[in-house]
Amino acid sequence: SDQEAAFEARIDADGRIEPQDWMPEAYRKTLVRQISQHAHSEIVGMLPEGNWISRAPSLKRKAILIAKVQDEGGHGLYLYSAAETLGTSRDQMLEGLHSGKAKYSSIFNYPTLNWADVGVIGWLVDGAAIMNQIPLCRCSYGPYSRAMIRVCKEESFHQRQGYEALLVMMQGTEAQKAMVQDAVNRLWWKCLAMFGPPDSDSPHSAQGMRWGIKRISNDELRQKFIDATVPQAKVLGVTLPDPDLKWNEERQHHDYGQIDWQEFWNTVEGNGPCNKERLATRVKAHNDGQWVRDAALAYTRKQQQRAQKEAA
Amino acid sequence: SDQEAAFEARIDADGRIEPQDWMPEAYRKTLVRQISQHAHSEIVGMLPEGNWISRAPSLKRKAILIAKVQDEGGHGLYLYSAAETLGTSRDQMLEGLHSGKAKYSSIFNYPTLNWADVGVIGWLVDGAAIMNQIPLCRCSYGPYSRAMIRVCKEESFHQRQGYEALLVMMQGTEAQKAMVQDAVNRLWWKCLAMFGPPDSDSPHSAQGMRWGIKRISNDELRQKFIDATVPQAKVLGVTLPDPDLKWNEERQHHDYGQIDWQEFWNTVEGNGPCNKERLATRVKAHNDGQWVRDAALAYTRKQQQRAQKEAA
Amino acid sequence: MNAPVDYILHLADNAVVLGQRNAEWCGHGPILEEDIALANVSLDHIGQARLLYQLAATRMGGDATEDKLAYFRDETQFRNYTLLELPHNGPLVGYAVSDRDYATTIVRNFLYGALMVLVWDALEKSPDADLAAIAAKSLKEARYHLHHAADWVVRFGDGTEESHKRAQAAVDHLFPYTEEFWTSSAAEDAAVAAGAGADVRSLRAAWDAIVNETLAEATLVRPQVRGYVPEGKHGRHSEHLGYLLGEMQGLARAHPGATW
Amino acid sequence: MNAPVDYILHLADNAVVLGQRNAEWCGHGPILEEDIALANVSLDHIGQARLLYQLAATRMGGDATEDKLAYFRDETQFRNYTLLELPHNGPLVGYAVSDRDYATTIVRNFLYGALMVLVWDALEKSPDADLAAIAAKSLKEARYHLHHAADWVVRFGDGTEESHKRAQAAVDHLFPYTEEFWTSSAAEDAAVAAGAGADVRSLRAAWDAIVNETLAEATLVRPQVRGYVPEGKHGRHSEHLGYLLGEMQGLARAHPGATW
Repeated sequence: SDQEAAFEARIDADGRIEPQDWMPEAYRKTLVRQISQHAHSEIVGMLPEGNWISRAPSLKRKAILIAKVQDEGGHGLYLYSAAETLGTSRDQMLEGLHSGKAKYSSIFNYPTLNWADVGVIGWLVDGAAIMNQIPLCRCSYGPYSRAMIRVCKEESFHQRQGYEALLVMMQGTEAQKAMVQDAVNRLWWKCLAMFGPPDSDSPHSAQGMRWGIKRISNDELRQKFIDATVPQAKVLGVTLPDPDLKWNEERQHHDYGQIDWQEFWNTVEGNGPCNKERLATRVKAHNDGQWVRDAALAYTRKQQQRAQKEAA
Repeated sequence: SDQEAAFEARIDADGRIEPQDWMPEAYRKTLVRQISQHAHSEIVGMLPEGNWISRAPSLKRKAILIAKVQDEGGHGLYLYSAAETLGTSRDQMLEGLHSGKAKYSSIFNYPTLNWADVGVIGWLVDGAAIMNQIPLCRCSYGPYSRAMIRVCKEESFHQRQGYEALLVMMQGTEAQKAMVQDAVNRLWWKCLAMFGPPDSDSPHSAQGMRWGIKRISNDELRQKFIDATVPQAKVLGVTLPDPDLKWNEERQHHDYGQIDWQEFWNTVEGNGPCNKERLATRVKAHNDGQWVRDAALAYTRKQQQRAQKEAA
Repeated sequence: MNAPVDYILHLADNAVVLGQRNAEWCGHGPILEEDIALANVSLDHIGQARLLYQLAATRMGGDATEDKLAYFRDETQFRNYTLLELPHNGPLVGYAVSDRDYATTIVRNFLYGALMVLVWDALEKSPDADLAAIAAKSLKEARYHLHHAADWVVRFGDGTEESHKRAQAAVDHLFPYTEEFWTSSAAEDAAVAAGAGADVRSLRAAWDAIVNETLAEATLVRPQVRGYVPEGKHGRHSEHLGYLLGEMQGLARAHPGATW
Repeated sequence: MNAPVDYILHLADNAVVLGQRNAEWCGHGPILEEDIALANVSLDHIGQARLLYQLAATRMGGDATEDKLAYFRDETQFRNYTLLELPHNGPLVGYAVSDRDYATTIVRNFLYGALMVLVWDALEKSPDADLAAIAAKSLKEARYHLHHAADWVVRFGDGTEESHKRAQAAVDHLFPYTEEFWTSSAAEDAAVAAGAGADVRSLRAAWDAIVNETLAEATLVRPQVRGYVPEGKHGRHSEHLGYLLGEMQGLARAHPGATW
């Protein structure tokens, strides 16, 4: 069709598709799935870090952490808005999350077990997320690409804050250093898995590349992340828990060990250490909040009726 | 009537009235009120001390405290049983507590604010309770008098334990000593009020004396308590927070200052610092436990039906 | 002409304790926008607390710091209103677990916010220039907090039957704790005497007006209050503050020499 | 022939953590008799923990004491099963407040009790005479705990529709955590190698029999379990233990030199 041709031409020219533009159903569906999954990740991602707000060891760190978790809520908000431009309501998306149909980033199904986890999430988890997300700033769908520009900017700020917090801890007591190393040991491999399965096993990538929704392959991004992180770890003074990790002069990249994909899929399928807790917590918050949302709606309706009466 | 004469004769002879014996309605009512009030006090009294179980500073003290709070539950249990012999069910009594109709000892409407409160409750609150209760071991109603013998024995043990815990703290750090003094400061006057209003204002006493339900007046008991406590406080090394407290050679008793009866009545009437919390907590525990009690009942019925079917 | 340190600590403790409480909603709010709003309110309070503790620490000298004051003072040294340390539910003892009730959270923020717009407004004119500067910043925040909370009080009161019931229960539960606002404390008296503090009792009529107007719009009834008056600002708290501080201070205290 | 200290600590940590959890019902039980029963179960566990920590402290020598081991070890040093540190509710993150669910409490006590009657029975015959003596005492207690919990599991499962639903939900929630029982740890392997510990994996069939029989009587379904296996006994816990220990250890740690 003409519409289809126009769409394809726009994509080929690296132009932006906007909400009012015609788009193929598959493109729309893929985007809704990806954007809502991303939004859910922001919302669920508030929980592992939120776990340490009440116990933050200084007021400065407490304020930074609250602000960070708040930013994640904000990201969720504008990602839900971006997805809504594709004709899916926030309620529909939440229903997908709460019923377990929609996914979110598996990294948030691991527990935060010491204060350094907060810093390591900033440094490594947000770092990996940024690697994944920067290409999306050039994504073909306008609202998503604009949302991602804002998200990436704030995430970079969080990453630097996380790294800075770890630097301070690594200059501190033995106990503080041990916390950082413990957190890195637990989270490193999970971060590498965040880039998704190896390119050889990755199902959606080809079409996503074609549509400019995905622009760099999983393995390429993973390699980029590792290469960027190794020198940062050295400066920090932590050991990345991979005996196979070393510079390959020939490839001009770091070699690295085997990721435990079985564990990854276990967690993706809902059987990680915290999947049930994270989801049940979101569902409970939503259900507990029903009366609040009902009240707001009822009040708005009453106000409208009163306004109509006065007008009449 | 003959019954009445027999009852009066038994009372006069300092004999015991038993459940199957005839008794005047007023006697029955007074006893139910007093025994259930006492049972409620045990149950509500579990809360202020229970507040410190999770935070007890040593495993030994934790075990002692759990055992003590458990004993209070036990006292509640046999006091409810004693009251049930008078034809009132535990459910009826709990309904009285939960609706606010029945009272419990006002002392439990004050908060426990540091660990020493646990020791001071043992030493002073249980001490005052024992003073009040020892005469009841000779109460005219058999089941109540027998229950009180058991209660008093265990309370004396608790009192010694509380005092011993304070002795250890008073030989400890400055912070520990300060905790003990702080707890004594907050609780001393409330304990004096536990003996009830001055004899001049005390409404039920005359009839209670006649029936052998009450045997010593409020003021006499209060004086006895003060005289017993002053030397204990000296050994402990704490100051009782009453500048007027001093030995009166002539009376051969200690003089003491004015009790704040307005504050006492405030609390009795439901407006003390913790009345609402204590009561709401009991109501919540009861309501939350409804499904458990329902399940037990349903299971018992099913078992009975099965037994009947097999028999048939 | 400077406000006494104890007075600044009273203001700081109020801010940090309520900041801590409001942050407990983070990730658990009834709607994403409220999750963000509550985090914002919390952040403002933590920010106020930091400035106030810093000011107090500077004036105390020695090795006092913002974090020493927030993390290494015991319960009896905290001078916050009892109202602010209560958990987000109805009247239940500290170790009776219960869900968070958003009505309680909002009504508390409303009752305290109505006070603080007046207190900061008065302190903005304090001759204690440092305190006046903090007040000027905090006043803007308090206005937003009050606005946010009052909006919801009205929605709850004039919303559904259930929201009305919950809001009225929260009002009934929390109102008695506001009596503490109007009692005197040595720190406040000294601040007023120095001409540097706000005389809270002189603000009572204005507070009543704000509160009564919103309650009326919300069709909620202001309860009669009598009996016990809380004494948190004298360091005698409810059973709840111990749990709150235990959680807040635990990690910092486990590493007394550490920098974070 | 003595059991290694790490193994004794694993047993002690199990006991103290579950003792702490069960005591949280004190004053809040569904019926007075259960309040008392749960306190009793808790008391038994605290008693077991004391004996085990005392034994460990004696063998460690130096300044180790029962309370140093219980109060001054950090989360990563605790070697209890993750199952035992979970709060009394369904799957919720640590800072999501929720009410206590008695079904969760009872099902946990049942699953752990079924294990411990077997473990203590094996340890009663240990050549480590001190440990054997503790086991003999603990076995009697564990039998009561199992009996008490199993009775309620049956009542819940075969009681009302609601109690059945709650019991099944608790079983579904908690069962995956029992997988940790059957994994190996250095401390357990060393104890078994020394001939002084119980080889838990050899008890699996017996545990299955106890559990399956009661679940069948209760008309409850044993869920399929796969995926993540908890690692509490390796010192990698859930997000819940930090809160539990923070509350339990806070006061003792605030007064490090004190005697109580």
